[in-house]
Amino acid sequence: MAKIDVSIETNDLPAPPPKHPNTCPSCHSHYRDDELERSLWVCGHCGHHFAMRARDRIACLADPGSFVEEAADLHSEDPLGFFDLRPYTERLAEAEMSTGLADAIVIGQATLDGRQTELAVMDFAFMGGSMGSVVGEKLSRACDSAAERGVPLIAVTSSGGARMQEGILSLMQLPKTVCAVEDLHDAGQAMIVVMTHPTTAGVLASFASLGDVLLAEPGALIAFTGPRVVQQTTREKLPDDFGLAEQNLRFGHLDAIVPRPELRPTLSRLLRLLDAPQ
Amino acid sequence: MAKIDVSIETNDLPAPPPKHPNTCPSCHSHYRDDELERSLWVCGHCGHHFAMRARDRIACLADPGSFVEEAADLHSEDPLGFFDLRPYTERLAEAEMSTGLADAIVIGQATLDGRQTELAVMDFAFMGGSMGSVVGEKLSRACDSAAERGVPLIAVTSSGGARMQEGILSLMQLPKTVCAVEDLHDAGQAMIVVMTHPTTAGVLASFASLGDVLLAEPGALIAFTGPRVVQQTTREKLPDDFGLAEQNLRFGHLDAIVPRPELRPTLSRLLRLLDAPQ
Amino acid sequence: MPPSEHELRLRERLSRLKSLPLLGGAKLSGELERLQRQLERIAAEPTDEEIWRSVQLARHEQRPYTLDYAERLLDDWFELHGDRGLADDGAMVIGLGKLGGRTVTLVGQQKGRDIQERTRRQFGMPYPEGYRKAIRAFELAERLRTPVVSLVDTPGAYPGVAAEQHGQGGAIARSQAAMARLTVPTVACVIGEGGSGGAVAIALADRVLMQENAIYSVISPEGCAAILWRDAGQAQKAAAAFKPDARHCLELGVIDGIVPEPEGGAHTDHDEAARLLGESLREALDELDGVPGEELRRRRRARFRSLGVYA
Amino acid sequence: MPPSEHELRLRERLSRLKSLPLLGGAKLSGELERLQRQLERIAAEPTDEEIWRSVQLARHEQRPYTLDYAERLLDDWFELHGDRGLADDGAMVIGLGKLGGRTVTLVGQQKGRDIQERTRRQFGMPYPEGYRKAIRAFELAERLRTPVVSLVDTPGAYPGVAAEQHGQGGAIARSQAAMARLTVPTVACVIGEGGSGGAVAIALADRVLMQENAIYSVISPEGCAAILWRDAGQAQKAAAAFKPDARHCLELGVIDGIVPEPEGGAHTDHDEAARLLGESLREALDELDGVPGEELRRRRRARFRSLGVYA
Ligand SMILES: [Zn+2]
Ligand SMILES: [Zn+2]
Repeated sequence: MAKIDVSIETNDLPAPPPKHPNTCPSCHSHYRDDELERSLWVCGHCGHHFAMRARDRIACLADPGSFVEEAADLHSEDPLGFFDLRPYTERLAEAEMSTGLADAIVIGQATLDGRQTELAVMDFAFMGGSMGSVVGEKLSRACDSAAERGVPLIAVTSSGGARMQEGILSLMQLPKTVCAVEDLHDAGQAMIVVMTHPTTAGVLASFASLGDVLLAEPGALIAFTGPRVVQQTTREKLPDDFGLAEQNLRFGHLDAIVPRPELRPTLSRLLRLLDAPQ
Repeated sequence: MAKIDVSIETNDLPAPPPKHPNTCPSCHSHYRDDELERSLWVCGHCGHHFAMRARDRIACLADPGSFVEEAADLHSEDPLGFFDLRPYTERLAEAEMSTGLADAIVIGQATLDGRQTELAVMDFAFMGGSMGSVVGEKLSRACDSAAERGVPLIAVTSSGGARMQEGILSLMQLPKTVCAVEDLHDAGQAMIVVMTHPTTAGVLASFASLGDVLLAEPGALIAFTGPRVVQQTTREKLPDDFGLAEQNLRFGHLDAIVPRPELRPTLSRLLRLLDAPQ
Repeated sequence: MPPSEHELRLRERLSRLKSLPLLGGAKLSGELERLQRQLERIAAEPTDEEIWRSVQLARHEQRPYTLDYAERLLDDWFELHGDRGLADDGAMVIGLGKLGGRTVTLVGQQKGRDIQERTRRQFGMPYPEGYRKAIRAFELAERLRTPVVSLVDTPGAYPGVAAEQHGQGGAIARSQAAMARLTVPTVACVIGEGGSGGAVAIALADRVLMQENAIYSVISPEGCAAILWRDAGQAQKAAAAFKPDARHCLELGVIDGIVPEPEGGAHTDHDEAARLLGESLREALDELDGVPGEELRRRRRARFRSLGVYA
Repeated sequence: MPPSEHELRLRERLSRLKSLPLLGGAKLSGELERLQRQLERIAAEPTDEEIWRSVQLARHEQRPYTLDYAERLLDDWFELHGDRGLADDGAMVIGLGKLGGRTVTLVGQQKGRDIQERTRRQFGMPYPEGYRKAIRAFELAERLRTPVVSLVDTPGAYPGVAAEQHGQGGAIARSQAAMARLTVPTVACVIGEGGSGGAVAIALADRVLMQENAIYSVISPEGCAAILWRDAGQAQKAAAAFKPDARHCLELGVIDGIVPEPEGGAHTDHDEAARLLGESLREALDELDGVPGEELRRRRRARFRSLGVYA
């Protein structure tokens, strides 16, 4: 038992893709692209929340035209010359090609219902939202930008954990982002975290858990160790809702579960609360 | 259920007295006074810790001749003109007569193995060690004396809870002593608490739990709500060691259980640790 | 009984207000009226029957609870959940909201209205998890620099096996300690039952208020009677002896002011009860405005450290 | 590979020391010898076999654990217990002791020597309760103004149903945050397995050291192999790829120094291993002496915020 590593869930995630990305894995309803977009990628039949790309998320949250991206050109290096079945550099290039993103997070300034904020939005499509040097650095810069501008940070997480191809440096993104959030807090600014499916391992065990307000989307897996590894390691029988947002709320780890259509008004309300003259 | 008060355990404590105070309630061994004194009031047969009077405790802990009592002449008033089956003033006078103490706590300066410290020792024999205005005030003054002299405070607790004859003012001794301990901490000084049988209700829910190091004597009842009230209120089946020091240690609420003969060397060690140049 | 210090202060303030040209208009004349009302109430020592009526009204099943006030008093009210450790205790409510344009962190005990909700909220008796949830809210308030409004309404902390195992005494102590450390303004109001350690756990505030018919006590009348008279039926006698009513608490310096209720009690008109409570809370916060955090903390501790009567 | 910055710094320091008149006598010449040894070790890039040997030695069943060091290094060692909430996690040890006359707060993971102790200590894998116990120790150290010494030795945080329900991820995050807030000097040393989040939870320190044969990694070699090669048997290959050994961690700037072990590994001579560790810890604490608390914290955060490689 002592020999099984437990902190990385990349292997568990994502669930095997359904036949078609527009088919609901829960009720098997099928949607056209424009239907999904109009419904904020929520299944109209069963309420399943489809994964949402970072740019779509930003478009849904930021006032039109208000988003000013920061640090867009940061790219991962390959500090270890890492090579498993394929070189890390090749995996990076492929992810960039397929997602149009330089790494698994997008940060920038925006307004939401006219209120200034900083956004940091992860994208699971880029190597499972894994946190390497670029994710850590950009999240940290988002903290600094929020602190300097005196506005709250909204972080939307989606991650399978640390990016193991960067070895120990990926682990160091945990304390790095923790320090960045502490600096943000010392500057008197708040962080609101929106955990989406999945938020696990290193991201959960660092900045994501340090939000002043922790929100989650319905059905999101939120776990340090995912169900498969827990099952394999301990042979315990898992509760039905093991690791889901709903269980996390019951056990006191979340402030609220917010269905996607209510997310924007909820964040708007929180920004009003955080904006008030003291 | 909502109507049953749960925070005062005076009624539960002490356990019905044995035939003779020198008879061990656990194994029924009987001792002469001088035997008990030599064994630090610990049953040589079964290890039961008899209740220990405040002055005896101080004599065991302080270097001979080093104890300088403080605030010895503080006496309770009777703010409510409280009268139950008998007037509170009469109960006070009787307690003073039978114990030779002005109230349920003795405080003062002392050295222990040559190291300066402040002692605050409760005495269960004075109205069940209940905390009224005098206990609260003297504990607070002990905090101030320790802070001013730059020495740690050692508090030995033994209490059935708040002194209800002083009404709401007895409850106010909880926040009062909490504030005193916070002032002590802000002055950079530590508090070591030794919980002896019983440490319950208001004392446990205030200064006693705020010690930097929490020690307890074996078998001491340490509970906010004692077993009888829990049983009556919830009809739950109680674990065998419900509320005892041993259960508290297991559940993470104590640093160590220290048998009485080891208490002085343990405190001496802790004073050495707290004394060290930083 | 000679006039209490508080009464003297009130009288002085009243005469000062009366001699002022009424430039402040409505606000000032409202103030006058309020003080006059308060004075009349305090002037008369409550009878044993009045004390017992407070006990009954404080526990009235239709009395407004914390969430009733949150919804009425706070704009953009947003409830937060969980202790970040083990549970989300339904007997303790925390959240953010705007009180007259000022964002505050609310902490309060919560009873249930029907039997299902009562069970879910343990009749307003928090577990240690509830006090840890409160501590989290205090720490959040400190970080966000919002004042804390604390509404006290509990028969006491929950008395159960798990509650003891999870450290009920320590949790109550640490909740008070967390409040003693705050450098943001804090106002507590007992809005129903202020039952013992479980109540004071969230009442170590810069200003402590009580609603007119709330009670604040070291033990319930029934518990006191059972212990001292060996007969829980003597509750009314016990209440008369230990005086848990607002007027006596004010007399003893335990609270700073009494919040008026609608005629007949808060349960008769939730909206009006909320309005009156909101007025008092805002006034208390206004008084604390501009006091530096360290000074707030120093005064808060000094206030509690002064409580007690001895010779 | 060109010499690393650390190597350059070492070389410079070495030549400075060599040119000094040896007034310091034994201490200085010991220093010289130590640096020389360290330099030799760093100069050579470890082979894949050497990396794998570190993995094996880091996990050696006779390797000294936290309590073995506490007993040998700390005068008046006094173990503290409990998280003040729910449990006393045996996989996390905290306590007070004197290291060379200076009281320190020790925090460290603890494996078990025999099967019974291993079970009791969950093979060194803490529950959230263990991390809360560590947080309590950090807060105690801040209050008592003692430095923190943190010894890292865990395969990872415990992966179980209750651990998840009790908030494993949040506990690890908050343990790091607690360290990031400290204004007392902090030194961490990986003394065996530094397994992922469960390890870094207590390693956000001013100085981070590793014993010569310790490993520090984002995932175990077996886990990495299972995920990337789809074959846990490829662990040796995985270790060679992600380089969890001390020399590579030093190279990457993740650690500040390597603590030498006795020839053959720490398990061959616990006393000597403790002596060498104690020397390094004291040296690290000496370096931090006199730095104001706020400055320590600022530098600590800046240090961790600088980690990462990107373009
Ligand atoms: Zn569906
Ligand atoms: Zn015996």
